[in-house]
Amino acid sequence: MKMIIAIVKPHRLDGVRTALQEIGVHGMTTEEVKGYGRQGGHSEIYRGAEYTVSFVPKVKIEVVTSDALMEPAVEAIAQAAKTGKIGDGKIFVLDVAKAVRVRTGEQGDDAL
Amino acid sequence: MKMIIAIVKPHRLDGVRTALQEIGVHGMTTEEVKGYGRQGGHSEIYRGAEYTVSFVPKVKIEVVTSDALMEPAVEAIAQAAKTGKIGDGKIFVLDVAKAVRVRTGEQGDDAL
Amino acid sequence: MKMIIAIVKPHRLDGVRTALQEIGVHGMTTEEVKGYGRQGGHSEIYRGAEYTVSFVPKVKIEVVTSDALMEPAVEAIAQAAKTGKIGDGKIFVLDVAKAVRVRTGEQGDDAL
Amino acid sequence: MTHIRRLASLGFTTAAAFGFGIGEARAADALSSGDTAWILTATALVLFMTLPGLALFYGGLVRARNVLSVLMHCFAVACVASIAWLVVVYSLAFDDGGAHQEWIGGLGKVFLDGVGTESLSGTIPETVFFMFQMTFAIITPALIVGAYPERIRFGAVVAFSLVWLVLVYAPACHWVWGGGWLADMGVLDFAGGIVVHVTAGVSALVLAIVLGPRRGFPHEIRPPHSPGMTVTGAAMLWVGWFGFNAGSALAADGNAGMAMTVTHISAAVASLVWAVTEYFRFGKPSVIGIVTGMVAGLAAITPAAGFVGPMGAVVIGIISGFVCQWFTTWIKFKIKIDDSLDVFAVHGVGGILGTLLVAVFAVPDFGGLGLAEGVTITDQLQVQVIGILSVAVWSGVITWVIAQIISRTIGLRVSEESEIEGLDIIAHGERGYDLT
Amino acid sequence: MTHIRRLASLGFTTAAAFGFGIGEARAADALSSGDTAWILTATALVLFMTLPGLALFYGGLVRARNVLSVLMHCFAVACVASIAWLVVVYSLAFDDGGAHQEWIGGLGKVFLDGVGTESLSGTIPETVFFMFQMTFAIITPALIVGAYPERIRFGAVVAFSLVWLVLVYAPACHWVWGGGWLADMGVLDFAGGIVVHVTAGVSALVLAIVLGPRRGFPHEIRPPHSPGMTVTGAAMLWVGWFGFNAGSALAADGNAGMAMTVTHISAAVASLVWAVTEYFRFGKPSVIGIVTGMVAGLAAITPAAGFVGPMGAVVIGIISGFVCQWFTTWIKFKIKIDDSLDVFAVHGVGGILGTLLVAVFAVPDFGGLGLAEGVTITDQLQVQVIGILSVAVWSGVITWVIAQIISRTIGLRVSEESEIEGLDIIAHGERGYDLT
Amino acid sequence: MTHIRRLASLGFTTAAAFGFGIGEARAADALSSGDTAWILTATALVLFMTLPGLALFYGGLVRARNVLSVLMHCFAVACVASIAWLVVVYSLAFDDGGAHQEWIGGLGKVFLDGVGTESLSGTIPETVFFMFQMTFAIITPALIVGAYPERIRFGAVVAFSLVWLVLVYAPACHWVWGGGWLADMGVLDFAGGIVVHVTAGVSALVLAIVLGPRRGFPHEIRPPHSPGMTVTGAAMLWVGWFGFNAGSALAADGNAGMAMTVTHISAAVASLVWAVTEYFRFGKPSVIGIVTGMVAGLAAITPAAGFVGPMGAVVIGIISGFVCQWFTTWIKFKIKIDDSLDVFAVHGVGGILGTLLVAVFAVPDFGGLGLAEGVTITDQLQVQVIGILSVAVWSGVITWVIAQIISRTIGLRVSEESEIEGLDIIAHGERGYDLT
Ligand SMILES: Nc1ncnc2c1ncn2[C@@H]1O[C@H](COP(=O)(O)OP(=O)(O)O)[C@@H](O)[C@H]1O
Ligand SMILES: Nc1ncnc2c1ncn2[C@@H]1O[C@H](COP(=O)(O)OP(=O)(O)O)[C@@H](O)[C@H]1O
Ligand SMILES: Nc1ncnc2c1ncn2[C@@H]1O[C@H](COP(=O)(O)OP(=O)(O)O)[C@@H](O)[C@H]1O
Repeated sequence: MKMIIAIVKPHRLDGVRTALQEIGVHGMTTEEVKGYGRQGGHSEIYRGAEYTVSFVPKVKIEVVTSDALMEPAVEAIAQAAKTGKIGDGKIFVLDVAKAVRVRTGEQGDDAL
Repeated sequence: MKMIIAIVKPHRLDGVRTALQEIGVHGMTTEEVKGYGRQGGHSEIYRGAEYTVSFVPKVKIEVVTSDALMEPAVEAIAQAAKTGKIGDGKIFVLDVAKAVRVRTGEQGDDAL
Repeated sequence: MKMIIAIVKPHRLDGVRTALQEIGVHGMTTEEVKGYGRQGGHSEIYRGAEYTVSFVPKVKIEVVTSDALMEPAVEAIAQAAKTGKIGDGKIFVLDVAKAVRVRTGEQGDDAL
Repeated sequence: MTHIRRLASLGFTTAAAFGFGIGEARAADALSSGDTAWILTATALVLFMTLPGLALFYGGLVRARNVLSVLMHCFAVACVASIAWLVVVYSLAFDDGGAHQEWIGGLGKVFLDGVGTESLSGTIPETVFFMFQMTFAIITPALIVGAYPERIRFGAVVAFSLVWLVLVYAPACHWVWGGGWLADMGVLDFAGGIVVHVTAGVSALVLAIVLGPRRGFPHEIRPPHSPGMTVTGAAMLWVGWFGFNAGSALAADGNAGMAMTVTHISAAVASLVWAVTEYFRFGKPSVIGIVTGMVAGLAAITPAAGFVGPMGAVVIGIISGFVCQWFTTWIKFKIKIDDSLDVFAVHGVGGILGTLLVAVFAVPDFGGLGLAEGVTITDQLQVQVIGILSVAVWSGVITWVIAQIISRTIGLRVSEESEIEGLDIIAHGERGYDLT
Repeated sequence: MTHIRRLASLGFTTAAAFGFGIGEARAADALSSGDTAWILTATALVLFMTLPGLALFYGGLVRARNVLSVLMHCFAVACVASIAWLVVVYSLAFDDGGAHQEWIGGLGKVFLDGVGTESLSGTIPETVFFMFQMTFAIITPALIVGAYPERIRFGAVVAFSLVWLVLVYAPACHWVWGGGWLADMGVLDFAGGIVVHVTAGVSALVLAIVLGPRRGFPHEIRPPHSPGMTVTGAAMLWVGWFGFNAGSALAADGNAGMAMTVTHISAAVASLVWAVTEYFRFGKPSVIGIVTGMVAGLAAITPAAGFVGPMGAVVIGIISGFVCQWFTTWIKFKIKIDDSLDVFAVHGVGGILGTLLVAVFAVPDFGGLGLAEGVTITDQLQVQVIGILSVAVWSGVITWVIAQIISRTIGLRVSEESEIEGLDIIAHGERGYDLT
Repeated sequence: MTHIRRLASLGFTTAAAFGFGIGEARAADALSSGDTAWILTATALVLFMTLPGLALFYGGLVRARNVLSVLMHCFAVACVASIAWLVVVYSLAFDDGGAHQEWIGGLGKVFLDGVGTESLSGTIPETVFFMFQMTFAIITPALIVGAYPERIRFGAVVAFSLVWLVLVYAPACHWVWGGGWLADMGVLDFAGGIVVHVTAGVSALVLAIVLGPRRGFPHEIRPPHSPGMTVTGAAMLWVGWFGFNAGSALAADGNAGMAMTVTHISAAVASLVWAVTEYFRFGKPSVIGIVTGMVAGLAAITPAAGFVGPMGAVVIGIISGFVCQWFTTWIKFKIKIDDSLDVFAVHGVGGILGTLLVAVFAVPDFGGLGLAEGVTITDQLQVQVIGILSVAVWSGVITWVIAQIISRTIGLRVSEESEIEGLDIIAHGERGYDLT
């Protein structure tokens, strides 16, 4: 199994969820995070004062999939999250050694 | 070493912490996350209007343990987090290549 | 590629970011988390009442680097985050199987 | 000649109908420092209803990423309305209209021309009357903010409110309170069931239709981001409404006291009725529900406050708590109009209910203070219906026209991407919360 | 015959003791628009104390997942109290009780029967007196909300508050302010040290005992989720308390002015005393602490406000800031009662302190306005002690009985799982914050 | 002899200049319950401006980890100022100074000595005058809180405010309102352009310089953590300012009504001017911007409120909305002083503008109520400039001295680590938000 960690623009979350559902991925966990990257150094203005806001709000999506579903899932996320503008985000894939569904105790791919 | 990532119901957090302590795991990191899964599609009612809330509040617990402690820890979490109702959550286990305790510079199992 | 997960004291975040930038790491993702460890059991006082606050606010920093940059990055974080007092935090390193930059579709080290 | 002096000669019922307390009808030419103290206070209370009351009430009901835009709407509308009031709306509403007095006031009081520190309006300085009435002209377009949050362009809010005040509020206010044709007919509207709630409610509905629903409406809308903020605002509305209704007596007397009493009772009853109904419908009484019931009860008692007694207030509270709740569901889920924060269902319907029920409960047999001599319940009901319908139609038609024009010029609605991103950052460059 | 007229004949001290200003004792039959303006305002201020003042004050002190339930408690209690007041409690408290006047009022004013816009109560309309006193009947049971948050069933809150108002508040209010036996004895309670703070404080303590502590009490409780919300509410309490105490003069005169002055001073002094004590105890003065000191100082000055001078206020502030703080710790950590938001320690103890100290500081030598002729400090102290004890025992016993009955019927406490999950979602189906 | 009686003999202009309404000049010895009702209310309104108004306004502008410290600053300053006012500052400001009356008042009213329920100050009880003026002495040092948040030591806040009230506020207040040398010259300052805004603004600037900027200033500062909190506070400021300015008429009359009217208009105009300017400068009108404009407009109208008409208010609103905005940028980014929440740019500059413009717009030709007989605009302008400069220099120098002394004794600034960690946890042991 693989854990896909995608950091995307917040307003793309709904699109990503739909895209994943379409290819049969029905579970995921999301968090609000603050990202720093090339987009860094955007500024906000308050009372005529420019404030450098180094960290930009992003959403992090974690999805664990079977090995087979990983590629299509990454593909789906990448497409749904893309706006073409800087700060679109990254997708990382990690290996998962074990997965358990708490409610039933099922393990491995069955747990997803 | 292993990183155990458990996504559980928020009100089970205290129970999980106690269970882990009992088997000798004394460190962990938690975050509030929003989960989407089978439980998805629960609804809340405001002014007589039903709103579909796709993402449900969950707590994510990250614990790094020695290889040996991993199985009992997963077991302990699974038991403490279980309510038997849908949405109880998942546990994933990943390999950790390296661990450092910042304060002392200790590495590996000593760092935990 | 490696994912470095560092859990540090919140007020050290800026220092860590600067340290990483100096060694050429320009992207990272941060989250607010609550940690539990040896520092656990600190207490806050309200109206003369002591409340045990088990979970302490921390910042989690996730940085994906090339294999080569990992060691210096861990070193940089460890130094910048260190206050020498309990609760300084931990650094964990995980293997990353794949990385994609959403905007361009670049993969691997180029995506970072 | 101030309008009040003019009105005094019309005798009891009419004067009362104009929102002046009964005691007022004994036209007084001397300043009363007690009455003035109360109306200065009432003015502060009614401003407080909009800022921050209504702003928080509405702000808590939207998504976190639009909270500032809602506060901005309320704030900007308040500023625009204040200036419009000074420039022309006060004059159009309350100055003598001469030949066309039935339809609209004159331009003699533009920029408060001729009004000084010595000018009186009944027993209070005219500036105080001007300020008190101004707070009504502020809150009425601010109520409409509830129809269009989370998707409207900020420029459209400003433009709409400005034009609406001149074309809808000024005439409606003049007809009912400024000595216009509805006043002549003897319509009863103590503190704004028609002038405030019907105009705002109907306009909100029409604007919501023209603007279209939010993305994901009706079921994928995000629930209120901060019910606590909404409750805070609601409580301020309740307190401020004492100024709204008891201030409309324009005196610190028994009429004001009774107006405050029935206002409070209707609010308390409607709140509980809403909560109990929710309990039976969904098993859980909600805090958003109970405060919505409160607003419904307050809107409904508004036209009746100076005319009915405690029993009337209880009945008005029960009916409004129940009927307005039914309408919130009906409008959103049956006829599927995204009047997002239920302006019509709560204010429009509440205002209409009260405007009708006052004809019944003003009668002494039902604990009221009495209709004008020789007027029966049926007579009065007829007048009330005419008042409601004429103002509703006028508000609806003009709102539709203004909305169409704005839609074709500066544009009504933000892009879908902006809607997703949220108006706070898109339109105002700000974020609602940064708790790190 | 309104009670005020009756009282006037009792002469100065007694009238003052009933919470009417000294100036009031010269029984006036004519409406004063100035006095009316002030009491209308004071009514708004005291409602504002509960909604949103107290609601926010308490709401900020609980865990985030229970914030809405606390707001709901305050709001629902306000509605229930308002209706109970109209239906029967006002009459029981202030109507002439005839033969049993010593113990309880009559039923002649049920549903405000016979009270119209012309009815006077001293120099103000009776409706205004009714409304002003109603806001006291609202805040008193709302204060008790602080005893039981985070674990009580919502139905129990509503049932308890309703029954409590009839069985505890109505008689206590009648005894002290409505011409009952304590008034006859000449007890001094300007604005509610006994009627409001002792009743609420003692009942809170008893209810907390019957209900049992929160899970994890005393050390694993979560700290206040939003001290800023608490400070906001506290500030509103302070401002509103001007209406509470200076309004209790029932006139806009020098007595009201002095009442406001001493109220303010006691609050400021007690705040600083609390903060300084915290600084010495823990090294850090906290914002939760300073505002708690404020409430203590306000509670303590309440019975004394119209009787003492600035020096009395300073001393009352110092003592209450210090003693109430000691009690918060003592009750929670020594006798281990989870009176969760310290209602007894702050309001009960504060009210008792002020009720005792007024006997001393009302004396002209200590800057006060004087005791009744021939009454010594010791005499007065005796009466005050009797007042406190009798009301405390009555409140405690009746509260215990009501709590037992509720506990055996609809149930007092939610399940442990619900307590963990939080009352917001469990009892009201809502979430306090969704900032995404 | 109360100061008001003394002043009455000085005739119209001077009396008005002291902040008493024009009507007041006809020295009245009898209590007016109407005037008293209004000033009791105004007192509540002005306290409400500081607590919670200003506290929330400032609290929302800082980083989340410092929000409680800002609330604490405002709260503690309010308490300290209240006590200082009772002990000595009221007496220094308003008691007759005898031989040195030009420079400072006497000590005859220390601890309100000799002031009872019967003491009058014009038509209101002296206690009410004392309380009303006290709320000004509370808000003035509280305004300075905006200069030093996020880095100052709490002890320094308390010490500075206390000493500052005695050494800066008491004399400035005496000079202008207490019959001192500026009053003798006929300076016009209706409600505190000089006494409140110039003193606070200049002191803020000087203190900010001595204290030094926040880490990361100017560009790495975190944006406001909760603009919604700031808007809530701003709205409370607006409402409360009705008490501030219209209360300064010290009567419920036409002067109060006009003062309220021009206050409101200036606020509305300045808000919109600020928003429009932002729109042209940055493409987006912000909610923080619009409410800052509001404060600027209110500060600027304050000295002028009782003297100018609506047209004057419009112009004052336009100028202040524009100029104050320019100054916020200039001070932070050109001369790089971290007057963190723009106290000088908004209050100082606003107060100065209004103090100058009143000389022009008080003239009947520009819609004003008239200067004193024989006084030309140029004459008056000269006096106004002298008033501004003398008070500004005094405020600046004394503030600098106090700051130096504190800096060398208890210390002004927290350590860098504490600054990063945040003052809430470091200085008060509390956390602003725990939403889990
Ligand atoms: N090396 C990295 N490790 C972890 N997260 C990263 C890394 N680089 C970027 N990110 C995350 O991805 C987001 C987008 O990256 P950015 O460089 O701004 O834009 P782009 O991906 O379009 O080049 C960042 O805000 C950050 O959250
Ligand atoms: N494939 C997945 N990857 C990551 N997180 C998941 C995945 N599936 C479920 N989750 C997380 O687990 C939670 C519980 O899952 P859900 O399907 O709702 O219930 P259950 O585990 O009882 O079947 C979800 O809310 C989500 O946070
Ligand atoms: N085994 C672990 N797994 C995951 N996170 C941990 C673990 N142990 C500690 N942490 C995180 O590191 C933080 C610091 O650890 P702690 O034991 O308090 O101090 P120190 O690292 O100085 O010994 C904790 O608050 C927690 O967030």
